[in-house]
Amino acid sequence: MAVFTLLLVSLIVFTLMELVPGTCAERYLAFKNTQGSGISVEDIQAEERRLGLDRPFLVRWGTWVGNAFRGQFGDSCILRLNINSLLADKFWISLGICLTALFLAYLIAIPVGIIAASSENATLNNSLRFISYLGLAMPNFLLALMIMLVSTVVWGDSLTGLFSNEFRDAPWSWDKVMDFLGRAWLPVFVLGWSATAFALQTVRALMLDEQSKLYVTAARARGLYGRRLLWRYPARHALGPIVNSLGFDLNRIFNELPIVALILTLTEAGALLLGALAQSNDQQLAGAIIFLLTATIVAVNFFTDILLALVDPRVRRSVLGANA
Amino acid sequence: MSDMTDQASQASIDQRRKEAYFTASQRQLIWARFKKQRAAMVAATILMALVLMGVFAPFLSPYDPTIKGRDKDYTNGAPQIPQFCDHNGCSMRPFIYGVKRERSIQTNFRWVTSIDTEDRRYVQWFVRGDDYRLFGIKGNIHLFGVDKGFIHLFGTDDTGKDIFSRTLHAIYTSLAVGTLGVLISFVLALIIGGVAGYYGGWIDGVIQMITDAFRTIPIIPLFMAIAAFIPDTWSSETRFFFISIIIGFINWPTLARRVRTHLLVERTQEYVLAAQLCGAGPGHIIRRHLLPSFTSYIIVDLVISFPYIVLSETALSFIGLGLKDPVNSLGVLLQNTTSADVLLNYQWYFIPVFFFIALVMAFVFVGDGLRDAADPYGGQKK
Amino acid sequence: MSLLSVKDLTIRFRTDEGLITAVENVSFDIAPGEVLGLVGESGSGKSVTAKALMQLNGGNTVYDPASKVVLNLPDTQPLDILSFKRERDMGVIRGGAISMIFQEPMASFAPAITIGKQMVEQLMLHTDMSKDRARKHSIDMLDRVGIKDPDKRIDQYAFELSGGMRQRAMIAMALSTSPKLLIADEPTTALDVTIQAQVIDLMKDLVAEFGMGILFITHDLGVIAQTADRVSVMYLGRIMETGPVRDVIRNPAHPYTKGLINALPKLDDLDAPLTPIPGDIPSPLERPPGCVFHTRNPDHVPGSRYEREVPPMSQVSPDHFAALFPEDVA
Amino acid sequence: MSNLVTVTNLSTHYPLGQRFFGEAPVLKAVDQVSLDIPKGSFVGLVGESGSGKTTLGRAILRAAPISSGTVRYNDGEVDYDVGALDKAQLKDYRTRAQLIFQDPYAALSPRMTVRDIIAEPLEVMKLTKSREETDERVREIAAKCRLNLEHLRRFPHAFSGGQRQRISIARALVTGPKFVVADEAVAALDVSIQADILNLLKSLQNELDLTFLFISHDLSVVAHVCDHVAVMYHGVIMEQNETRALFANPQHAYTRSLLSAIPSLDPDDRHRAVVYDPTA
Repeated sequence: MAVFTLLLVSLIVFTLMELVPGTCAERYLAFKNTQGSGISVEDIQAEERRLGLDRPFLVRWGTWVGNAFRGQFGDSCILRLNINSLLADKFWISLGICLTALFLAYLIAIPVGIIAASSENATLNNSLRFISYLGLAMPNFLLALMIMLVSTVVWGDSLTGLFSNEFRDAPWSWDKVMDFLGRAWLPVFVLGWSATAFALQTVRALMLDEQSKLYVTAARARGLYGRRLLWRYPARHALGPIVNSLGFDLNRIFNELPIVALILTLTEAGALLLGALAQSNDQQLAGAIIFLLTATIVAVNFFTDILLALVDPRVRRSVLGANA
Repeated sequence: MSDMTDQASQASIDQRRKEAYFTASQRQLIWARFKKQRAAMVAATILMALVLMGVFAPFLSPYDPTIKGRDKDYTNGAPQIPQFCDHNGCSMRPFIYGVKRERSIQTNFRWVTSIDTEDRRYVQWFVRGDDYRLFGIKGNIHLFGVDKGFIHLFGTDDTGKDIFSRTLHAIYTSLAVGTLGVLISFVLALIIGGVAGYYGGWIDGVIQMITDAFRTIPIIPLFMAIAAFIPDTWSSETRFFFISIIIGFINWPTLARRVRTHLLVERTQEYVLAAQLCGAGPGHIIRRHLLPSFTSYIIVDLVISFPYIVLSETALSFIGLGLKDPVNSLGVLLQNTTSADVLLNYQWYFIPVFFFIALVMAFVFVGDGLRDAADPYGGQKK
Repeated sequence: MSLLSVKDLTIRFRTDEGLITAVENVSFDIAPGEVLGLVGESGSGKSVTAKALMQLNGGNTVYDPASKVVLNLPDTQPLDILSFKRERDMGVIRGGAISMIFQEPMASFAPAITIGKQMVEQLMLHTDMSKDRARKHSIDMLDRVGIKDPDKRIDQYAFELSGGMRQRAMIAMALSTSPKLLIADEPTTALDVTIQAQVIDLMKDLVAEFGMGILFITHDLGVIAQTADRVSVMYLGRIMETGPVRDVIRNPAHPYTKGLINALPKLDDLDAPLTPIPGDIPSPLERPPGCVFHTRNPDHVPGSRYEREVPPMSQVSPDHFAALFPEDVA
Repeated sequence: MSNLVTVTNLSTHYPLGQRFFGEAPVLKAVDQVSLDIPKGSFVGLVGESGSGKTTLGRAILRAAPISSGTVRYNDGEVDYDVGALDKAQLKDYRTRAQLIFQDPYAALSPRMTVRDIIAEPLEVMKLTKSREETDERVREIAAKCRLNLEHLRRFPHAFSGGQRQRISIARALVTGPKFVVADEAVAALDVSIQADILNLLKSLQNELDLTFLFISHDLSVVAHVCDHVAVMYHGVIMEQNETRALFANPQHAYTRSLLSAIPSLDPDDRHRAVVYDPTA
């Protein structure tokens, strides 16, 4: 199932990449042109043959997907570098940042959402609602901007980038890691900000829904109360849908990543994508990045499905069949 | 005796009130419930004000928001707040001060703007100014202006464009992109979700799979990829439509799922079977029963999706892939705030940010209020 | 001394349409080992009354300050239930001294927790049993309510059992802590007739065995006739008639009770006409003044004091009372 | 007396989900059922949940699939094989056979006024020529169902269960059907209202010359209104007979179990229910 989704997604992505005017060959040679070497129509055709661009659409898609599943994305169109080596660290770092943001968002949202849903304190509820709406309404690039500007004014360092200058190209070392951590909190915070607002909404709505169910009243009628009741009954049953929403939340974070990356001039995948697109029209690279991002989400969805089956016997039963 | 008539009239008022409740359509009931939510009502008022400001932007704003309406003598100028009194005494008519721009040896040969407190410029109502079209009608009357020179309530930007005028026009553009985007995604959602929900079975299964696949792709990076290929030669209108279409595409899977779920639930309701047993065909059932049964939910969904659409537009414009100057959208205005220089020296660039936040928040609150009001179980919640 | 004593219970709900009265001046007593039936149609407030005994109504509930619900347990001071403000205080009573079974057994078990875990949890909360003993006791209880293979069933989830089985498990759980009072809120309504009959038989056996007091709530007079010792008939939040079940069913005094019995199809006389009670149950927004039933009473004389004054509970025979003015008690 | 509806060996099977391996199991909702419904009769169909009584009733109206067997409808004017109707015939059949639902809350479109709900069958099937004629018919049938004519402008949310059921009945009868399936028509109603609706159905039967298939889980209700009763269990009819005969002398063990399960109104008659064991 997960593989199938991925195939479908790759087809969509690949088709859209193809729809973009101009082929890789044309673009590379046009790029070369600007560098002073004269290129003719024959050169383009030769280059297209060399890259296999003259083959039918489906064959090219098949090859691309086949390679992609093996983790081979070929060479970048313009930079002529292997995409794998181009992405490597950068992809993992950005993935790490996104996942951390997601993790932190839920770490905050779950307890706060549960408390908000179970509390009858109107002031608390309204203020939480307001804060989370503010989180929704204030796009995180604005937030990033504000923090950056403030820090520029206060510390004279814009906190942009993931590494200080002296570490940017240095090999990994303890100091570099510390430096990284010292700077990574900002993108994590910015990305986590709206993710938390979203997660808070989800958790609160789900909890309210569960709490109105009869089994909670029945559990109260058996003498359970307070935190014990809350965590064992509604919270536990709301967990399933929360887990279910993880994949799509990651999607949302990925959506915001390039924008935040742009402001904070992070050189990881998102900004690379932007660069690939905006400056050099590099569809090979863009396709690889989107494929990787989607594959991550599919993988997260796959794991949440398994997790869900572990948490909820009803799901387990429908997955394993009635006899299990 | 009068006591009796009092009672009688009281009873008849009660009776009329009850009758009004009983004959109230679903829409009236939702409105009645919506009215009780203070936060949502405040948000709705703000939203209405913003929408009106957007729609009547050409009339309300004193100048053309593009380079045509620039004030060459007041670039990066601070906001000018009309006042009634100063050290020279008060006036019935609000006024602002005139500005002088000069370059001399004293200023190190840089342009320096100074305020001349002796030069009062009085605010005028309904002044003639730049030409504009509103609902296809040509006009050049603006709500206010000053008798000589320019007035900039929110200051000007680096080319002297009036930020107040730009903000109003930007609200209009953002709303227009949003509306168009919502419409596009809604049409897509209605067709795709409608087919899935009405037919169910394997058709539904296949459509669901495709929708889910679409939901998995991080759409903004993907469309950044596409938007990057917009030729610079495109006119601003083409760009506008293209961005709207992209935004419509971003939003359809969520809406399509809602449409499908509503349809799947409503399709099995007994009143649908009752209509079928009356010999009603699918067309009649969809028109008379299914659509009315969930229009209110769909409207709520649309309102709720609006802020995300505005946000998407802003985000795309912000990174320079969406709308660009001279078209004015909130995203374009926010983009202007990116430099540290702005924070340090020209804080008034941030004024549109507040309008943007207010717009999105108003939408979120109104959507939330509508959702509560349309919830059939809302009234029964204990 | 009675086990439970309810006095002048008045319950209102805050809603969008204003304060709605759900229960008004309801009083009754339950002796140890006695089954009190509470009959009423929809909107009569019987479930609200039941939930009030354990303070289970939602946050928008307003209890009238004059309302008293007193639980008399052996060896302790009388407990004024409505005076408990903290969940912690109620926790001791709920599931311990008073247990409740609900109309929908499916919805009253948490779907993702096994039946056994929920039973053990309750036992450990209210008794000092060890986990193993609690589990053994639970299996024993499941066996006693007639569930086959109780040691297997205990590790199953509610959705894996049939409807009748679930209700049995619910009863087993409710009785596992040996409560002094059992509140059964329409325990058989959602079940098929044959299953209903089995559950009723089971409850009769359990009353004989455990000897707890039961408040049995239903809309079905037949079920009451089969299970209760005494019955109270409710209409629109008020008690219309109360007394020993034989007296009330054979010699109903209140026109509402009479109407209910006449409206019921009876198997032993197929030719008897069915006489409906005229009119419809008014919505809670339009509670009639005076006697709430006067708008539907076929024998109502327009202009009589029932339109304005609330009739008192008048004695019909020893232990048998009806909400009528004394001159109307035949 | 001729039969209005004749059901012969009718089966309705539903596939139970999809399986990757092996044949998909089927649910035999109705299995080889034969039932005669004489003209002008009030036939009761009794069974517990899952007995297939609702499916049978809907299959007769062609609102549930017919897997095998036939349903014949013959009112003297037309003679239909219900399983093999063409489009025009089906439309005509819809005016002749109608359904009353159990849940008076789910069966009425919440966004339509009572007048529109009742008028819908007329408008859909174009049985009336003008709006005045439609309104005339609606008022006529509403009066017969004892609905307050001033209430026709109201929406369903303004009505109580009993009133809603009367609206539901008016809608079913507005086209002048000969045959009506009442599916648990009183199950969701309070006792005091239930008798009212039962009496209404009875009087409408006499007045409009209707034939009823009355589906219910409640034997005592069926005993009071029906002249024939069929008892259904797991998709099969166990026993059918004239009402008095069936109650006086139940033949099938399941019928006896059902009868004994009805709680008696006599507090002194506290017998235990007979448990039916299908394997015995």
